[in-house]
Amino acid sequence: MVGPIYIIAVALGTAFSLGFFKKANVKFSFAFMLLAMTFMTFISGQWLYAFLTQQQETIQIFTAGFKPPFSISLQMGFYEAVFLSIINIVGLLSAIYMYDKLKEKGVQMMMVFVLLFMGLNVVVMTRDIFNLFVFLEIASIATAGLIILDKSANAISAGFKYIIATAIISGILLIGIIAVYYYAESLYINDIINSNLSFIKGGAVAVFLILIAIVLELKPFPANGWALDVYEAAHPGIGTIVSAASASAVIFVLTKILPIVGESGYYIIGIIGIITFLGSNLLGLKQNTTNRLLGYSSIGQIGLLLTIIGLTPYLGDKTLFIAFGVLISHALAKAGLFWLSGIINSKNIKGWAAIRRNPHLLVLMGTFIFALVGFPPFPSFFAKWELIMQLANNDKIIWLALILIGSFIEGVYLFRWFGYAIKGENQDLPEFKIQWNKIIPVIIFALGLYAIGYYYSTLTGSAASLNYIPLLFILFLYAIDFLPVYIKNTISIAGIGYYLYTIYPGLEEFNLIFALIFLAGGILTLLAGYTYKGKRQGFYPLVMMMFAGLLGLIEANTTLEFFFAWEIMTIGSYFLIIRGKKSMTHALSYMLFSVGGAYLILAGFGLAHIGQSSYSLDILANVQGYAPIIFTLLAVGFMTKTASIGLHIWLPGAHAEAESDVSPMVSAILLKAGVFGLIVLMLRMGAQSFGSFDIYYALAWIGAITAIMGNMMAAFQEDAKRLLAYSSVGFLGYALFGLALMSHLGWLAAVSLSVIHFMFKTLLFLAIGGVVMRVKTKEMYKMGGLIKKMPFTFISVLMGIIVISGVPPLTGFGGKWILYNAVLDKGWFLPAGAIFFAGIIAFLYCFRLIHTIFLGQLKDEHREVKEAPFWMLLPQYIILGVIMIFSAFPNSLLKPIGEVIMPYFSDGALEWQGQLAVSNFGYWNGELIMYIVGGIFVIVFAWLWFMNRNAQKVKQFNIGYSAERPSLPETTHFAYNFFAPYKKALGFLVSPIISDFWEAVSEGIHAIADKIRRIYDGNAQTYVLHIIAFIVIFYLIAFGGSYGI
Amino acid sequence: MKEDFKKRTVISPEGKPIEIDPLKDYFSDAKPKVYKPAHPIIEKFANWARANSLWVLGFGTGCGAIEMRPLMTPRFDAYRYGIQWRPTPRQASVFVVSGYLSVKTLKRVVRTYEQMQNPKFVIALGSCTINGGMYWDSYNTINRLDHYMPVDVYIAGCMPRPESLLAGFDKLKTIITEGRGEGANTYAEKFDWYKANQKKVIKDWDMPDYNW
Amino acid sequence: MEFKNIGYALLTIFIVLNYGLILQGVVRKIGARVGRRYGIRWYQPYIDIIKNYAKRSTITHGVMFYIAPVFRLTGGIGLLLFMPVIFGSDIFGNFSFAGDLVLVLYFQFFGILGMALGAAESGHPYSAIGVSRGLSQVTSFELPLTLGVIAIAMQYQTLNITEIVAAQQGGFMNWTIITNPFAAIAMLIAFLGAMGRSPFDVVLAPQEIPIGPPTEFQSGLLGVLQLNRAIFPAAKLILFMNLLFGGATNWAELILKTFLIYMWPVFVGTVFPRFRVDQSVRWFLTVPLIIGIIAIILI
Amino acid sequence: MEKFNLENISLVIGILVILIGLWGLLTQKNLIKIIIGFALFDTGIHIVMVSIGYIKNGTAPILDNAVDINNAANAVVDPVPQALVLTAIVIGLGITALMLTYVLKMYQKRKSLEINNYNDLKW
Repeated sequence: MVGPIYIIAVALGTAFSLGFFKKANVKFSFAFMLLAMTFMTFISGQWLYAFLTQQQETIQIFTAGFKPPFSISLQMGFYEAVFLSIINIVGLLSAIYMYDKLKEKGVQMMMVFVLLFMGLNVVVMTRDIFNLFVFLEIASIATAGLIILDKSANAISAGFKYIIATAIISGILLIGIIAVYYYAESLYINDIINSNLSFIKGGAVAVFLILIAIVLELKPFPANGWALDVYEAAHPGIGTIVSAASASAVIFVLTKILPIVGESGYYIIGIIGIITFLGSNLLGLKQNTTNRLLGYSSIGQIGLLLTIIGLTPYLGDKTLFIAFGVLISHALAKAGLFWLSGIINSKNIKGWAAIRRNPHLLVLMGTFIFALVGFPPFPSFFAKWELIMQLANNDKIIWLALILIGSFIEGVYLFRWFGYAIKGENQDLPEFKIQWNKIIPVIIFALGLYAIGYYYSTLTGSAASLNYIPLLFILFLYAIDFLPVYIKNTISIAGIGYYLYTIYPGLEEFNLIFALIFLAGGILTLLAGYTYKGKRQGFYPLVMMMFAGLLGLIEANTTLEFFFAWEIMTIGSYFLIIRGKKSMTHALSYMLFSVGGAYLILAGFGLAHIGQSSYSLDILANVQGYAPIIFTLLAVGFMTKTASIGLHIWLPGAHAEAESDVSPMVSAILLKAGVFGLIVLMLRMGAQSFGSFDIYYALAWIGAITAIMGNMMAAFQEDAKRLLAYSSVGFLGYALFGLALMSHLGWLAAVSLSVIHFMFKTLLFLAIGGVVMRVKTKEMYKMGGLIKKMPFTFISVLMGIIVISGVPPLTGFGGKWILYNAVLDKGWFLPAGAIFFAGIIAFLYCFRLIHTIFLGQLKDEHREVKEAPFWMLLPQYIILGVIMIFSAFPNSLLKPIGEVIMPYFSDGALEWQGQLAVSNFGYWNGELIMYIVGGIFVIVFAWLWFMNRNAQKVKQFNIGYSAERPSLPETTHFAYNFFAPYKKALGFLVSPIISDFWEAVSEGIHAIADKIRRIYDGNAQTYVLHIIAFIVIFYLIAFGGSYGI
Repeated sequence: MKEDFKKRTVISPEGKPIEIDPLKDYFSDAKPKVYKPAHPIIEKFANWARANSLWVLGFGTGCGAIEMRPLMTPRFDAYRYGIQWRPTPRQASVFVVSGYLSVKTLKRVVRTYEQMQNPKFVIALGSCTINGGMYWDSYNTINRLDHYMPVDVYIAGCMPRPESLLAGFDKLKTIITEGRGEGANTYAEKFDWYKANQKKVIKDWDMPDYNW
Repeated sequence: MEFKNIGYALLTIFIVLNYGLILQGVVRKIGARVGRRYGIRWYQPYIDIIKNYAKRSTITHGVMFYIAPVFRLTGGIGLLLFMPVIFGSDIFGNFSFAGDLVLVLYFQFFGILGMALGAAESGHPYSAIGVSRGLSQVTSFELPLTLGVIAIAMQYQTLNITEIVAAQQGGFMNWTIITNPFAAIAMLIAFLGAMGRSPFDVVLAPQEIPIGPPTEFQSGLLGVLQLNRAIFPAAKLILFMNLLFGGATNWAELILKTFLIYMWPVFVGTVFPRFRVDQSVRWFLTVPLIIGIIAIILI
Repeated sequence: MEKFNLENISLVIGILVILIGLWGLLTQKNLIKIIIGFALFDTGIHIVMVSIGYIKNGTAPILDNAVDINNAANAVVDPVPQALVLTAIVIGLGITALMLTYVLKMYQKRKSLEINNYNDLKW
């Protein structure tokens, strides 16, 4: 095996010999340098491999043949190997990436480049504290040397700030080192550790100085303006090195130093870390400059790492797992993003819209962004999961909360940026071309993230059972993305169908019901996909990702599986939503609510895990304290998906702007995930209250208010799909209310309403989607009279709205009837009154929907509109058939659901006598009602037909119009602001208080961020002042009350 | 012709231009039909009902309109004779044209008359509808209403008092019960003649021949 | 269910239809008398219906337009038949075994929605405006009504109308209006809205939007609607009689009680002019709602 | 007068030089003066280092006749800080040189030595 010392030898040798090459021979020099970098990578990789596969012992290398402290010693252990591998791979790929720049600047730059990595390598390996200083300085100087080679004035002034700041920091470090030497009389780290300096009066200060200097090298908030400027101005390749390689090295140094400080150092590191994490991410909110934003994010991630290191005493042996997961995700993702930024060449994040010219680049960018925020299947996901679990287990609730808040804020700006990339405006976009040397490193890192993510999941004990088969299927679909739609559609349907077939025997109870909703619904909505022509790039992997997530929820047995599936589903649905038109802001708010909700769920699972050894979902059934809080956290988390009032503002836009066949997926199917979550939660946790305050009663009210507000807002929409979206909000309010009743009938109502909602909302969204496809507008008042052009669609919508409104004889009434009985059983009358009020308000939007689109006056432009495509109609009519069966034979739907609920709630179950349902209060015979109503209808119709069989058909303007006649369909169609008087009377109820509230929160935070970031005034002296102030403040914190850190 | 009724080209959502001819596309151009009376026994019963359920559409063209209102008041109370007011031509069976008709108004009157359902009856109120009355030589009013639509009952006077109106309604009832109230069929039978008359005075004819 | 039920049902429909028509005539007569007129003949509604059926021509705007009256009448007849009309009578219990109070409450909307759809197909803006107003008003008076119904259902621990009536037997002191006055008042105020008479006649509003939704209906189509205008209010009266006033054990009692109940909206309607739509909507959500909430709290 | 011995005096002077350097670094607006401030700061550190390694009455850490080999550890000043100082001086030199290069480049770009002219990047 090649000794690690050769890394230094090779690097130095290369750097010197490069000087002999002539400038003309730049290509050769580059190859030479690359060879050296490869060799360095090879050495570190070789050691890593040895540590991983063989029982390799940690080795010490003594220079000059003496043992320390009389010589400088290097150490090569497992961790060193890991860090060196990361650093050297980053270095190698950076070199490839920066080929143009290196070639342009010639051998000088190559020399500096190699020296920089030599410095970082030694920094990792050395066990001598002064040697550490020297090589840190070499690295700093080399970095500054790289920056100065840039032409732009900004880069140079940033470099100047950088070198001033690092010089001051190294001065502090030097003082610290000499002081430590004074007390410990050794520069060998192991000796210093043994001398327990923290307990000596001056020694503590000495150690503090070293510690703070190393921390300052990590650019803690707010003493980091100098680094931000470098990130912003320097070549992205340099940004990568500073962010990924240098930071990794210094983090490693910190872990080396910490034993010197002793236990008490962790505390201060933790505080610095969390402040950095929160502060840096907060300020990131206001950034529009790509590289500066990445800088803030980098610093934030390092802050998180510091926090994790600071929390070591609580995380125990998981620390390494967590820290490394965060670090590797950060290093790879940040490097990837910096490199991408070099390809796209857009200073402003809005310019990133250019990236979508190449969808594969978009996939890469997405990979990095999701890895940074901590989505599965990336290592950061598992790390974050472990972190939260451990923190909860140790009762570190505040830390847990702060970390989640910080992560959330990071998600905000990262996803905003990503949103611009996918959906930003298409104007004045920078041109870019992709060079192979630039793209290959990016691809390698993206693949690396997946690979390490997979590897990580095998390390997480409880993640071993994660089901990767659906994800492989997604990968397969991505691979065949070049095929036409109908092939991919067929494959997708077959895939879902086959999967359903395989898992069907194992399903029972609620899992079965929801599996059918998710998967059968998936098949139905996918049928509509045959309508589309061409390739529909990227659609199918995303759809499958959402369904894979939904499936995962069904199959989940552990909290980790559940959360994993939840996040996968979120990713899939996010992309589906953002595919729609004008969907940027909606997708962002969807994502933010989802991420926020997911963090609440994570926190809930974490708290539930306290004192438990298993991760089974059943731990929710016997949580050890915090029960109401856990319940609330999880319930609110799930309610972000069911879009309960207050958390609903993402929904209307997201659903309305989605494509025709995506809307039913996200509205009819996806929302049920929240319901499923609530069911899982409530079944296990049972009744919960804060003292005497019953949480379920609050949920019932939330459900009721959601229903009223959702329905009322639906009534005031002009946009058909928005109307349907709000209708979903309202309907899930009923479901929530039903669940909150916690009785047999309540659950029967909730579950059957969920099933019914799935059916009619799919029906309606497909029908309206078909209309929108034909008339190319969603504004209802621009349509009208389409019944004559699209009669089949009309029938769908007609049946759909009859079901929504709950009018007998169709199946919607069943839900209403059960709900009535449930309420009487339970005794919550006031929220019940509100629920039924909401039910009546549903009439408003139902009528509006069908009237303004299908009835009234046909418009000029639509005189030649055709019926919706066959493949849109087919699923609708399948659903219609099922609805009719359920309507005539309600027990075919309700009885099985009732049996599922029976084991949990047996009181007050319905008694079935054929199709006659009997409750404690009343009875209902759906079949008979169908016959009676049908019979009367037929008789009356026959009578009318007999009387008026030869009625004269007239056209749309043949109306009694006060002796005048209409002149334009537009002015005759009463549609715009249809419920104007109602709005006048009750419109104040739907004034956008909630969106105003969220907007105010968002604006407030942004304003604060904007104020705070003014401390970075761009002056090197200010930055130095920050550094000094930082030292002083943390000195006071460390030595404030007591003596010693 | 009004701008809105001229032919126009619009662009369909698919981007195809569509030719719109409002008069053809938005109005039914079917001709009125003659409806044969049913079997005499049924017809007699029906006529009794028609006579006793006179749903009035008042067309207040001139000063005569003011004389109709008192019929609803306690003093005259036409309701007791089965006379009721109806706000829409679709449901009314008696069309009361009250007073002089300018050419412009005639157009509206014709349209309204045609929108009523067979059988329908017309009461012309005041001298102006008989011979033009004090407007007999006006350049802009028509003189005889029954050149333009079949009139069942004329009520003379300038203006006729409500009592005369009641008498007129009474007369109409008699006509209907006797089965002579076939104005609608007459109109359909002599449709061409009526149209010719109407078009003679209405120069800017911009509607289909029959307004359903 | 046997075939004789159908015969009984037809008998009920026949009786109620006639009763409804006469009631209509009589009520208008009363209205006229209040205005010091003679008013129409009491049998005028019959003549009007015959007249409309005797119209020879009909126009139609489309399928929905054509079958809207069918929906409407089906709604009316269904509402009637899903209730026990005469308490304790097998013959006039009709199809009340098919569903309970909830069915009746929701079945009201069957006709309303069907009619709304047909009216809208006529393309007449007044129809759509009328529907918009009607639905707006329905939402607001349903709230006190629902609260009242819940209160009553809790009072009698059942949703079965027959049982509710049975519980009120044995003297007027057992009637809901006495035993549960707040619920009854809330429901009776909601009843004003349900009957659509002044001041809540925002839907038809002849002077503003010439009779609103049915503005395009004529001839036989209008005739079907008129049949419904006879049956539907009668059915609603019977519902409220059953819920609040102890039901009826024979037709005489039914006629007396429903007639007196009908006087309530008639008197109110004679005295008050029409509300604006928004006023009406708001009004139902003030006093009646508060009464309804009191009824709920007092359960 | 124990405190006024050589190493303490040099230590205090060293710290004073550090502070003066910092003061210059923070208050001067001229880039060159800032660099001079840094150089002072650096030099101060070097003085501090040397004074920390000084052993009273010790001689230079060269093993020759002047030092008894057996008692060398007590007789000579600690050699390590001196070695460190040498390295530190070299590094300081490197940094200073680099800073000056930067200033040169900056001056070429903007023709200004005023630090406030280089605040374009901020926030």
